[in-house]
Amino acid sequence: MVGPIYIIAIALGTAFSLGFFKNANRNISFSLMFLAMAFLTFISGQWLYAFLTQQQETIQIFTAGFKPPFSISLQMGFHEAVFLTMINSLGLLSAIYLFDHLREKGVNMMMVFMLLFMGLNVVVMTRDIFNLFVFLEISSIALVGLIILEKKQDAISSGFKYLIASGVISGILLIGIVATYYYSGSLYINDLISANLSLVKGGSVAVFLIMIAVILELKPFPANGWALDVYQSVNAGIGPIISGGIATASLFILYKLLPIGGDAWLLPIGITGVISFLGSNFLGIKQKSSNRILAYSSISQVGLLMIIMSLSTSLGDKFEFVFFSVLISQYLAKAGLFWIAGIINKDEIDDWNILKKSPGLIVLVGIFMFTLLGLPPFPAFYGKWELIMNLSQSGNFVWVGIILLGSLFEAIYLLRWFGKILIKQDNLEDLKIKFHKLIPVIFVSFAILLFSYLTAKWSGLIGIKYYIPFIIALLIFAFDFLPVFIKNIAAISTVAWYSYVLIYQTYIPENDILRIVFGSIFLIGAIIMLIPGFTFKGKRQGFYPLVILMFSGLAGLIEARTTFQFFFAWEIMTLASYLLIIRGKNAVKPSFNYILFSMAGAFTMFAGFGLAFAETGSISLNALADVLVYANWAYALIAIGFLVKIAAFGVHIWLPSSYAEADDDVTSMISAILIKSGVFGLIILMLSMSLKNAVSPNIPYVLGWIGAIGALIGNMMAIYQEDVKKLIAYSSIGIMGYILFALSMMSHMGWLTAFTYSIVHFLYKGLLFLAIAGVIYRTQTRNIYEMGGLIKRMPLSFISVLIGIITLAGMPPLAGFAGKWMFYNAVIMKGWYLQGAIVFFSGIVAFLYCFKLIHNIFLGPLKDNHRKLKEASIWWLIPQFILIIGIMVISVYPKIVVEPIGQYLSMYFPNDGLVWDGTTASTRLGYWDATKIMTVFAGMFGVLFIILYSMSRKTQLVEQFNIVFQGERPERPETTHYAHNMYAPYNKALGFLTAPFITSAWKFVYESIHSISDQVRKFYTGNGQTYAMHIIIYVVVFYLFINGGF
Amino acid sequence: MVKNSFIFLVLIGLAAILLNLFAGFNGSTELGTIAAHYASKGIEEVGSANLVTSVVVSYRGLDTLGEVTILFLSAAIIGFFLKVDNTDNKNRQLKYTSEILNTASQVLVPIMLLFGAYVFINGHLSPGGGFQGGAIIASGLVLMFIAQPKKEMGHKMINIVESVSGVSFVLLGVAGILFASGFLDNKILSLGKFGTLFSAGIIPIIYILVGLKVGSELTGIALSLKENQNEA
Amino acid sequence: MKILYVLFSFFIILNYGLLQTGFIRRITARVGKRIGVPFYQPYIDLVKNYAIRSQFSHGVMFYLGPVFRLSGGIGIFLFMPLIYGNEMFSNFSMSGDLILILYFMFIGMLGMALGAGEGGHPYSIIGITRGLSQFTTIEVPMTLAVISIAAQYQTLSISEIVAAQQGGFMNWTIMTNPLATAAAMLAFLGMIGYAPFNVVNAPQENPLGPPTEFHGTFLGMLQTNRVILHVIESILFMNLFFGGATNWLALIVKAFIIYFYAVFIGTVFPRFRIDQSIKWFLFIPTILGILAVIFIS
Amino acid sequence: MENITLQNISLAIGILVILIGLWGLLTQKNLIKIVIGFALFDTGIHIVMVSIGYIKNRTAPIIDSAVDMNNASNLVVDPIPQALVLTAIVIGLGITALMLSYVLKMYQKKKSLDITNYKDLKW
Amino acid sequence: MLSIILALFLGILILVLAVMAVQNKNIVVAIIAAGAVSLFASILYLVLAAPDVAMTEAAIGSGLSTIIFFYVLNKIKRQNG
Repeated sequence: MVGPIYIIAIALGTAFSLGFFKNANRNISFSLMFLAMAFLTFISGQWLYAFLTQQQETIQIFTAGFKPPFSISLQMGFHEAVFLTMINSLGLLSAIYLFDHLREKGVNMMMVFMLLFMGLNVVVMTRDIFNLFVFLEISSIALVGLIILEKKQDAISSGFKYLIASGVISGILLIGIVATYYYSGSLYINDLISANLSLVKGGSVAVFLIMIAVILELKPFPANGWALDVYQSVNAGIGPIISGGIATASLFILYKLLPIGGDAWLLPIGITGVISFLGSNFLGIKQKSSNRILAYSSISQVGLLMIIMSLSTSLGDKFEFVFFSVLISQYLAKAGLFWIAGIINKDEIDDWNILKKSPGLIVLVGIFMFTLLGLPPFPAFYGKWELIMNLSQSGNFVWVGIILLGSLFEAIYLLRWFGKILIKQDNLEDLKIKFHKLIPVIFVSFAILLFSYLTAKWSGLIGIKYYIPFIIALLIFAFDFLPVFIKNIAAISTVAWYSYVLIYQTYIPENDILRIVFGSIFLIGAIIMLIPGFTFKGKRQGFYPLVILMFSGLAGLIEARTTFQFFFAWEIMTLASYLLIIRGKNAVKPSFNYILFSMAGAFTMFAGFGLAFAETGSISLNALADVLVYANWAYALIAIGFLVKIAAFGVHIWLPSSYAEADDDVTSMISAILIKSGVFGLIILMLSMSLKNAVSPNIPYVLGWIGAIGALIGNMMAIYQEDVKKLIAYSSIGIMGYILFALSMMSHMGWLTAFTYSIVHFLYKGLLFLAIAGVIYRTQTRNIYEMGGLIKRMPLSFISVLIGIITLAGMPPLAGFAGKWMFYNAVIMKGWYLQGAIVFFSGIVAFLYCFKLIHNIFLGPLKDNHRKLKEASIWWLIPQFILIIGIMVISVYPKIVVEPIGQYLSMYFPNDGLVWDGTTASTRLGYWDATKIMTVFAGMFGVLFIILYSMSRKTQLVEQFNIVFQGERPERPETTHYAHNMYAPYNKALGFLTAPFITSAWKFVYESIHSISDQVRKFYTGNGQTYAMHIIIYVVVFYLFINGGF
Repeated sequence: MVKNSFIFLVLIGLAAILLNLFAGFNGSTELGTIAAHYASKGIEEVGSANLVTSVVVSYRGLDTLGEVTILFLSAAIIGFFLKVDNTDNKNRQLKYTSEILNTASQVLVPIMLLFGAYVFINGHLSPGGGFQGGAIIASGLVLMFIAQPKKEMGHKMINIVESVSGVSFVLLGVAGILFASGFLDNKILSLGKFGTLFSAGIIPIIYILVGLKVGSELTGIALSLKENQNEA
Repeated sequence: MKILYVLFSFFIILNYGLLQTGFIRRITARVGKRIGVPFYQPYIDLVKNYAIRSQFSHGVMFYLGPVFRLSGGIGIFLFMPLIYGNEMFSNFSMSGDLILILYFMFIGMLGMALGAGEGGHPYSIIGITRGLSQFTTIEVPMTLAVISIAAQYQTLSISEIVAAQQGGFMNWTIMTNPLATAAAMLAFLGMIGYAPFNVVNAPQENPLGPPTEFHGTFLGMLQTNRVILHVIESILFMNLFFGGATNWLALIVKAFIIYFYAVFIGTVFPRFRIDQSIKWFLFIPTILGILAVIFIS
Repeated sequence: MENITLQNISLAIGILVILIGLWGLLTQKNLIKIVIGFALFDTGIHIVMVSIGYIKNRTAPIIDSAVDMNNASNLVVDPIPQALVLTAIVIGLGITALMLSYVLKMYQKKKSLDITNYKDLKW
Repeated sequence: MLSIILALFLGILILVLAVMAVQNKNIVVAIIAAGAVSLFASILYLVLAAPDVAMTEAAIGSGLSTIIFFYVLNKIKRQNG
């Protein structure tokens, strides 16, 4: 193997000899430099390989022929090898990326570039503290040189700021080093570690100076204004070098020097990390410049890594895993994003929608951003999981909160940015992409995928089965050029196969009713909802991989046995659905709301799982039941995550516009299927936690009220909507309110209601959305008042909607009534009369919008421009009729569904169940015989119809407008279509209930965060002196903090 | 003013930290183990009379390499930054310098160059060494440029000296791995007789290289800063 | 056999309803110092409407609307126990309980709304929206009252509620749960649809409100439904709050009194605008209902 | 009087120079003065470093006729800090030169030496 | 004892010059003062038995870097004019 010392020799030798080539062809000098970088990468890579595979021992490299501490020595161990490989491969890729710049700027810059990486290499390897200082200086000076690759005014002044700041920092470091030497008599790090310097007063101050200088090198918030300006002004090719190279190496310095400070330094470093993480992410919110956002993000991630480092002892053998998964993912993703920023060459994130022209890059941006955010399946997810679990276990709940809050802030700005990329705009200029700039980006994205796989394997948290969906998604993605028809068949058959395996082969033999019910909703529902896909023309790029991911996430929820698997699937599902929604035409803003609420919910859930783990030490879902001490908190936190998904009152504002703006078939999927994931989660949670007495009954009580109010507000809002999709969306909020209410009753009948509602809601909501989607597809409008009279043109859709609304309104004899009837029984048995009355009232309010829906679309006069419409496509109708069949079966014979569920629930709620006698179901309160009612109704209806028919055989169909209209004959359909603002009087009387309190409240929160962020960031004045000042204040304050005085 | 008093307060705080750092400082009375080792074994191991030189060049040779690199970097960056614009160069107005300076420089410059060379060649015997010698040479050359602005001594030659000495330094280091026990090992040449010019292994050679390199780098920096550049 | 009994009861109820309507019209006319129609006028109307041979339809739903409407009305009747303790006259009440009846009311409304909707006449739709809006709020006190008595008697079966009220005047719900009764009786005003809550049909401004476009057999069916509905709603309230009936006489007397109460109020008070009536229902009756629920729990 | 030793005095001088340099760095608006401040800051550190290595009544770490080779460790001052200072001085020069070239370039762009005019990027 | 007095003297000189370098409005004076600080510091190094450092400081700190400062100052002045 090539010794690590050759890294120095090669790099320096190349850099020095480049001087000979100053006037030669620059391709030669570049090739030379490139070869050298490649060789560096090779050396570090082979050592890494040796450490990974051959149990290589850590080795020491002596220089000058003497042993340390008398001479400078280097060390090559596993950690060094990892860091060096990261740094050097970054250098190699950066060289490719900067190819044209370096060639244009000449040999001097190549030397600088080369030496920067040489410096970092030595910094990582050296075991001598002064040597570390020297080579750190080399790297910072080289960076100052690279800053002026762009001779822009702002780059130059930020370079000056950097010089001042790093000069002050290195001065502090130097004082610290000398003092350390004075107190220990050595510069060898191992000696310093064993010298116990902290025992002497001066010694501890010396250690303080070294540590604070190293911390300052990490650019901690808020003493980092200089670094931010540099990030923003440099060539985008330099950004990764700062964040992935210098920051990484600085982290390693901290790691290496930490033992000198000893355990006493762990907490301060952790707190620094926390402040950095939270502060940077908070200030990132207000940023508009892509490079600056990335800068804030880099600093925050470094903060996170510092937190992890400070927990090294308590993380124990998990430390490496957590640290490296977070570090490497941030390193790769940040590099990728910086590079893409350079390709785009637009600083304002508003201009990033130029990427619309190259969808491939959007995919890459997505991968990088989600990697940064630590979403599954990307590596940081596993690391964050272990971190939160560990923090919780050691009781650091405040830290958990701060980390999650910071992550949320990060999500705000990254996802908003992502959204901006997807904003549609005409007249975009063309994006010229140089091929050599693309290579590193693609390489990095593959590295992320590979590393994701490795981390997952390393973590041991999930089995191989969890990759299958990703592989399928990737496969479909690879065959994305195929037409929709084929891909749709592929997707349907995949889901069908999966549902066969999951439901038929696994859960039916186990008779696990809960999972059969929700598995069927999720997967069979998926098949049904995929059918309309056949109507789409073209390729529909990117749609199918996401669909597969979303449904696999849902299936993963069903299959999950541990909280980790559950959370994993939950995030996959959320992410995929977000990406599906954002595909809609104007869906950028709504989907942002959606993902933001979802993330916040997911984070509270995360915290809840952490609490549970803290108490039980197990991540099994069943272990949730053993949580006693933290039961209330864990329960509430986890529940919030589910409440967001089911859009419970208070966190519902994301839903309507997301539904409205998503593609039509996507809306059907998410409204009929996806939203049930929250219900499923609540059921899982309640089954394991609420049934034990540890959870205060007040929580379900509160949930009940939330559900009731949600039902009322959702339905109230629905009746005023003029956008048909929004109308149904609000109705979903209402229905989810019922289900939440029913679940929180924690009784047999309540749960039976919830199950029934879930199934029935799936059926009719899917039916309604599909039917409406078919109509929208034909009429090209979502405004309900622009439709009308379509029963003449689209009778089949009308039948679907009619059955849908009858079921929705809960009218007998259709299946909706089953839910209503059980609901009443449950409420009265439970004694929640007032809430029950509210829910009941909202059920009647539902009637208003049901009528609005069917009337404004299908009844009334036909509009002139719709006179030639055709019935919706067969692909929209087929799934509708499948769903109608489902509704009819349950309507006529609810027993087949309700009875097994009842039996299942009896395991948990043995009392007050439903008793079946033939087709009659009865509780101790009432009884109901759906079959008989259906028979009676059908018989009566038939008789009456025959009577009517027999008495009016000569009925003749009249033309439109042939009505009694005060003696006049209206000519335009609009004048007689009473549709817009249909319930004006109702609004006049009860409009106050629908005032957007909640929306305003959230808006207020959101805007306050922004304006505070805007105010706070003002202390970054842009003046280099002020930044230097921040550094010194930071030092003094830190000293005061550590020593509590001078 | 408020701001300045605040800065003053902060600096007082920093001063307090530094006072704490050296609380009870009374100066060492004994050498530390490492320093003592250098003092007692230095001659035996390295063969240089000047202990600072043996530390700088041998024991901590890697630092010196880094240090040279830093100057190299600065020179490269400044050279790139303040790049001479050749087209502009032709119309350049030269200021004539005084006769005295001119004459003095003709006398002084060779002496300074010689002195510089002496300093770095004898670095292992007496105070001084590569840095000092290099700095003196650079000062001499700078003086020459002040006196005779027309004298063309391009970056080209400086570059070549710089590169040659740098590469040789590295090669010497590698030779240490090949022929002795480690990078920059002094013992690839015999230590020779203590106290003579040709002793102390490769120290004199390294110091010559360092001297040349530092000299050329410093000159390069000064030259870049002095020369006219595109003043847009 | 059951069907025969049901038809028999239906015959009684229909005739009683027609007569009652005729009498009430006569009485209100007298109150207004008019002579009024003869008491058999509803029969004449009905026969006339059913007999009209030529009629126009605006479409399928227009055609089916009245069928739905009448199905709703008769449906309530079908699931309503009429005479306590008499198996013959309990109709199909063993197939569904109070909840079923409450929800069956919607079927008729929906049918009406759909039919009127396809009629395409704006006045119909205005009437429908008013009717629906008002109905939602009527249901609030009604629901609270129902919950209150269901909780009180711990059953949802109407027969059992009636059974629980047997044994004298003091056992009637009006005595045992006066708040619920009050709330429900106020809601009843809205259900019957006389003034002050008759803006839905708005006889003065709109030709007829929702049924504007209907005529002939369609109108006949609607009228039939209206007649039945009034009676059957009275019977429902009788069953829930006034001890039910053990024989036909008691049933007719009680139902008439309950119905007459609504008519009486209607003739005395002026009409509310729709938003006023919404607010009104959500104010006094709802508070009464809430109190009823609170007292019971 | 006990405490007034050579090291202490020079150490105090060093610390004061550091502080004066920082004061200049932080308060002066002129870019060149800021660089001067920085240079002083560096010089101060060097003084501190040298004074740390000093041992009372000992000679420079050069083994010549005046110093007995065998007893050197008891006769000479500590060579290590001196070696470090050598390196630090050169590094300091590099940085100072770099700063000055930046100052020059900044001046060329904006014709101003006032640092408050260089807030192109902030927040 | 003599060395202490010398050191004190040098110290006062250094500090006065340093303050001058920082506070003097005239940049030329400031640069010269800064160079002088280095010069006296190098004498101080000699007192502290560090001849190597003294030489370096004298050559680099007070020599070269002062020259560089002046170069830059000159160029700035020239551009101004």
